[in-house]
Amino acid sequence: MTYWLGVLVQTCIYMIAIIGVSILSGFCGLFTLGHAGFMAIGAYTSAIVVNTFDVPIFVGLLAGMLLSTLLGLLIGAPTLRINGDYFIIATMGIGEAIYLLSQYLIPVTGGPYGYMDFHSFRGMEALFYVVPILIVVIVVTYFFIKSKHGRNIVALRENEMAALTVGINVYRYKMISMGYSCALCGLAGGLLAHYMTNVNPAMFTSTKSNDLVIAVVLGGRGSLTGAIIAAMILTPLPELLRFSSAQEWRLIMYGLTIVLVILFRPTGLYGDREFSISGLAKWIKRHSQRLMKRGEN
Amino acid sequence: MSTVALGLYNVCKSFGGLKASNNINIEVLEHEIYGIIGPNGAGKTTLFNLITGVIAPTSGTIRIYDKDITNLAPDKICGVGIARTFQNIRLFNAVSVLENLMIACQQTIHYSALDGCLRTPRFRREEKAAQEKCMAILEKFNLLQYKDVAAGKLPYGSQRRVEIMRAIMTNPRVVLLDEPAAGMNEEETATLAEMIRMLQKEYNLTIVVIDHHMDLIMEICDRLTVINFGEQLMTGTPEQAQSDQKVIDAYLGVDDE
Amino acid sequence: MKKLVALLLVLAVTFSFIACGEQTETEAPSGGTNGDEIVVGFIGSMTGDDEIYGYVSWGAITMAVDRINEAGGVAGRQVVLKQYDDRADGVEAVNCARKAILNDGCVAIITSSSSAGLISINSVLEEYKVPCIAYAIGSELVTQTEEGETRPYMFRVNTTASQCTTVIGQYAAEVMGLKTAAIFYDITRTDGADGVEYFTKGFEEKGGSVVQVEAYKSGDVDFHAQLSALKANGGFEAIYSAAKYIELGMVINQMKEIGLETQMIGDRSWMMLDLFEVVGDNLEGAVFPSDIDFNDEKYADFNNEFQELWDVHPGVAVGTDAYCIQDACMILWNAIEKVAEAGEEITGENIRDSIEANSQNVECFTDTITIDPQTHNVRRSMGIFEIQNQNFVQIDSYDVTFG
Amino acid sequence: MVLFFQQIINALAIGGIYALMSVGYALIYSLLRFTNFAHSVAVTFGSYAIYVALTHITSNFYLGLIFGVLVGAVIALIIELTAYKPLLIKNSARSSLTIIGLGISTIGTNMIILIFSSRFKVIPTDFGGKSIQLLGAYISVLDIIIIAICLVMLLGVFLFINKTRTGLAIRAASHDLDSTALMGVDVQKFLSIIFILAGAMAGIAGVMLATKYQAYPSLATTMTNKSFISSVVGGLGSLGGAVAGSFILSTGEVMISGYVSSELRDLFSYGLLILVLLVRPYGLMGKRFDDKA
Repeated sequence: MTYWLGVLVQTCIYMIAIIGVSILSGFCGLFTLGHAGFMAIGAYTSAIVVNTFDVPIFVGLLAGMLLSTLLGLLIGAPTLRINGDYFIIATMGIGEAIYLLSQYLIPVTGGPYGYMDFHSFRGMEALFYVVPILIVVIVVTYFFIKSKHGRNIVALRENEMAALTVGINVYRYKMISMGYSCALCGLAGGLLAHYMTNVNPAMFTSTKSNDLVIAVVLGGRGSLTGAIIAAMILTPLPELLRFSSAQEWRLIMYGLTIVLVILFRPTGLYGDREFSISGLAKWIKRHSQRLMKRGEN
Repeated sequence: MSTVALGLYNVCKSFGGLKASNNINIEVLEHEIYGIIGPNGAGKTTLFNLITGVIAPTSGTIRIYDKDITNLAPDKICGVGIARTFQNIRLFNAVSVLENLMIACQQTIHYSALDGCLRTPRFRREEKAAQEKCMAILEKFNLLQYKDVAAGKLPYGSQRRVEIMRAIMTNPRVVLLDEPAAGMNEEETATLAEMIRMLQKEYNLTIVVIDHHMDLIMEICDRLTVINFGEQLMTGTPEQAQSDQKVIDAYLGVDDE
Repeated sequence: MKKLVALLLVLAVTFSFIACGEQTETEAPSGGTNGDEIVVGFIGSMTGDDEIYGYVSWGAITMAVDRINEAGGVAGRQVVLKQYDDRADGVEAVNCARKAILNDGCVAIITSSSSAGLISINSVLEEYKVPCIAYAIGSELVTQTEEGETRPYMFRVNTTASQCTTVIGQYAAEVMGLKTAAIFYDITRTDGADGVEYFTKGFEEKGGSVVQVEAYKSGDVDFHAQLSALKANGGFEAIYSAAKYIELGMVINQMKEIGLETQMIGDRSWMMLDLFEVVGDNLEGAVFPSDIDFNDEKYADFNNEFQELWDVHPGVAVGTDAYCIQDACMILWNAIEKVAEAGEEITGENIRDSIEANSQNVECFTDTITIDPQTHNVRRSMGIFEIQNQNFVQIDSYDVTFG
Repeated sequence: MVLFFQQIINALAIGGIYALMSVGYALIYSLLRFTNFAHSVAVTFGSYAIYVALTHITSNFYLGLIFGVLVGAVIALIIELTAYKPLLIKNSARSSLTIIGLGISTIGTNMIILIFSSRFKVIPTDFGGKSIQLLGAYISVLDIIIIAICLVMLLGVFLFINKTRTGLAIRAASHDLDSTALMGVDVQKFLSIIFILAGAMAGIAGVMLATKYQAYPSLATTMTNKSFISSVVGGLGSLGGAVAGSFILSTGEVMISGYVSSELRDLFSYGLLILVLLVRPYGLMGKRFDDKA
């Protein structure tokens, strides 16, 4: 499993988490700064289940997804009633609380040592798990967004009052998007655990939560393609910058990219459009006409 | 005597000391176009908020046909067949006009999240049916060319009409229109009146309209109620309202002798 | 449906680009040397909060490599040093390890990134059979799995927490005659948890008893609450704390602020030059163990050379990393020499076997070191130091067996 | 009994610093309804300003403090003019403001690391460890100064907001930014005033943190998160709430780690946050911003 394939596996794993967060923060408009905590839950559950019950990895992943969704809904139930800014700080609190619990419960999670030596991916096995799962996640999420439930989530982001009057149970759909995002983050966490062969609290700090939501904003709120492309750019970015000599400028460049994109392209890379061949064809036609016109005069 | 579609029985609402609505009694008959008029701040929109459950009345009951909906949550109100538009337009701006209407159909579309994710035949059937319904109404009001335009980018008049169409899409029995003619000139108000009358006939609805465009109300309303400072001045036909002294005083103001 | 197909098309195109990007680099043989160079990888945290650790270690390893190259290289071959920044993050450490071994053909890696990083890179080391020497990291689990098997490709040149902290625990009870002690530890660091486990083990073996344990989280700045509680409950003659670099100064000063006077017992991380810049003379009489004493005159010219090159004293903030990394290098050079003498090709696999087999009584920078073939841990001497008028004075020394 | 009194002193000292930061944050939230994550940059620059002042410019702590306040205010103003103002003019979504705040805090912290390296810096003052005894409890001289300056600053802000004309304009703007602008109030000017005020308070907090502990790049981030929590507990946007929340949080933290167990302390602060939000979704003194039809 070479270096670039390793980066590819990581990109896929974080793409799954970013797609999950884009459902909650992009489509549903509820910003979260604690979803790395749900990745941690997915990772620890999957590792512990696979290690203690000696079941195949995908059973562990399912268990991780389930518990992460359950906890997401449990925590979401009360906090989803409060308005946006309180919700952001509440999720920050949740992320930190999960980080502290994973440090403190040494018998369960191995605390600062981390949880290790469980059955994990060997060599190329990671790719055979991660890429198919990613494809399924993209297809299912795309269908979900284009279905009535996806439309309802976008409706409550656009105008909660109007959504109520067309009969949308706003609270229920906020819970659905919270559950959906926690499921995908749990799944991504599980995959990361088996790829890294160990789980450590330091892998799920608040900076990771911020990176997830920043990717969604840069990619474009309410666009699945935007989330995918943001993941494809932002995850390998630290690796690409590794080739540059100025290492210490890496984090400053990362912060600068965020500021510049928000200032000059607030709707993010892809706004809320989805990539399509027809869209591409129209774009090419428009540009070619402009070129021809310039050619004539 | 035709049945009562929407009934408000001694409904009161007070914010602290202020009595926004004081003992309102209105009975809207089925398939009637009923007007509620009054000067600004008379408590008209508060009435709509009471009916649609956005705010709960201090006392009194609200019924639709025979069902008591006094303290029903806003998203349940749509289930009992009441749809509404807003004084300041509340469309799903970033989403296309067709999607706005499709969202409104969500109540009549029946498939689970799982069907949606796996695109089962049931999903395709329901979506196609809803899409056809929306395309039909768009065509009827020749807004089809705006089908894929983001709702927020439409001209003001068209946005008003899309909001009304969105209300219709929830298969309501009673439609509440909150100042539909606000900001419209003579000619637009006329086409709007025409549209409301045609909708009422086409979908045999009961319509309640709030406005202070007297010409719109006079033209399309069968009966109306005049409200001033939360008090119910009179109820009757538009002609009675024009000749009623109390209404004239309220509107033209009484020169205190 | 059309849109979805397009979406997957974009994905396929981009992934193939990344995948094919990888093809071009496969010709670098994994772990082999190409001709007259030995490529060694250094993984450290060059950016972020722990930037100072990376900076000092990088300075030290560069000096070690330059020195050996001037002396004709190792077994006649020049050593090429490559730097990788993992920001003390496990996920990035794995990428660094893969890049080092596959893209740049490193035959050995020297690192002391976070314990999470060290454990994570094991899978890569085992996959491509390249050895790694860790320095200045005490956690047992770096060289042992939880079930106690030794990690084949991981070695260590400094004493483990169980060796070092148990000794100071025994020393406190036996030599210093202390009967009761309290512990103040960081729950988010392995050396915090190790400190509680092994200090208690050593202390109680020799008749002492730990009466109170209080904790804090790295990143905390205010310890008045815990310290006041410790002071109020009392009942201890000494406090053991493995507080590290940023927190240590604050803990000691805040103890002075609330009038908590007691014998302090520390951890190897206390051996740092600018400790007194922060604590002044609040730590007089404190006792702590350390493998290395950077005030020893045999390091004088190394310290000056380091100061000139990197305009900071090697013992600053980080303490003994700069010296410990020299030992790691010397163990590596010795192992490579033995491989060359045996006439074998210098590959990761051979170097690993040589480190395991030939690291008996190797004359290193700070001590004569032996690496135990079974546990990959180390046998060396270790000193007990006491702080006297803002200086470290060695008051005892131990020969550490393979604890 | 002595322990209890000692813990109260500890709580007051930390609470004071939390209050300085959360009042600044609440001021900005009351006007603009968004979480200013770049607030920690002003605090960090404040800490390093006092370090630079006392090592190079002056030896008087109070001059250094003033320098710290100026640097904090200037940094906050720069952040407002370069990042927040263009977004506010374009009336972009609140979430963009929050995310750009995260970006700026990454830039700020790493610039400090680049300039000063991540090694901690000690502030050369003569307070070190000196403390006086009161009823058996030890109160460090520095804590007294911190509590005094915090109270003075908070009092000053309250008077400014409640008694002066500018304060009136700011309070009006916090109810409805647009209508205040319609009244001929130069809202942009007041936004800058608010950021300068919040920056100044952040500067003081930074100076206090650095002097009391040590200056290092990520010192401010953890403390600023705690100040967010205090402001939310007290009720977002209400200044009184921010102060109350700060002292509730600091007292709770001190008592939990003093009497219960210090491992659980931070779990307590996040638990308190979520508990308060369940019981009173708008915090103790928060204003309800309901969306009426």
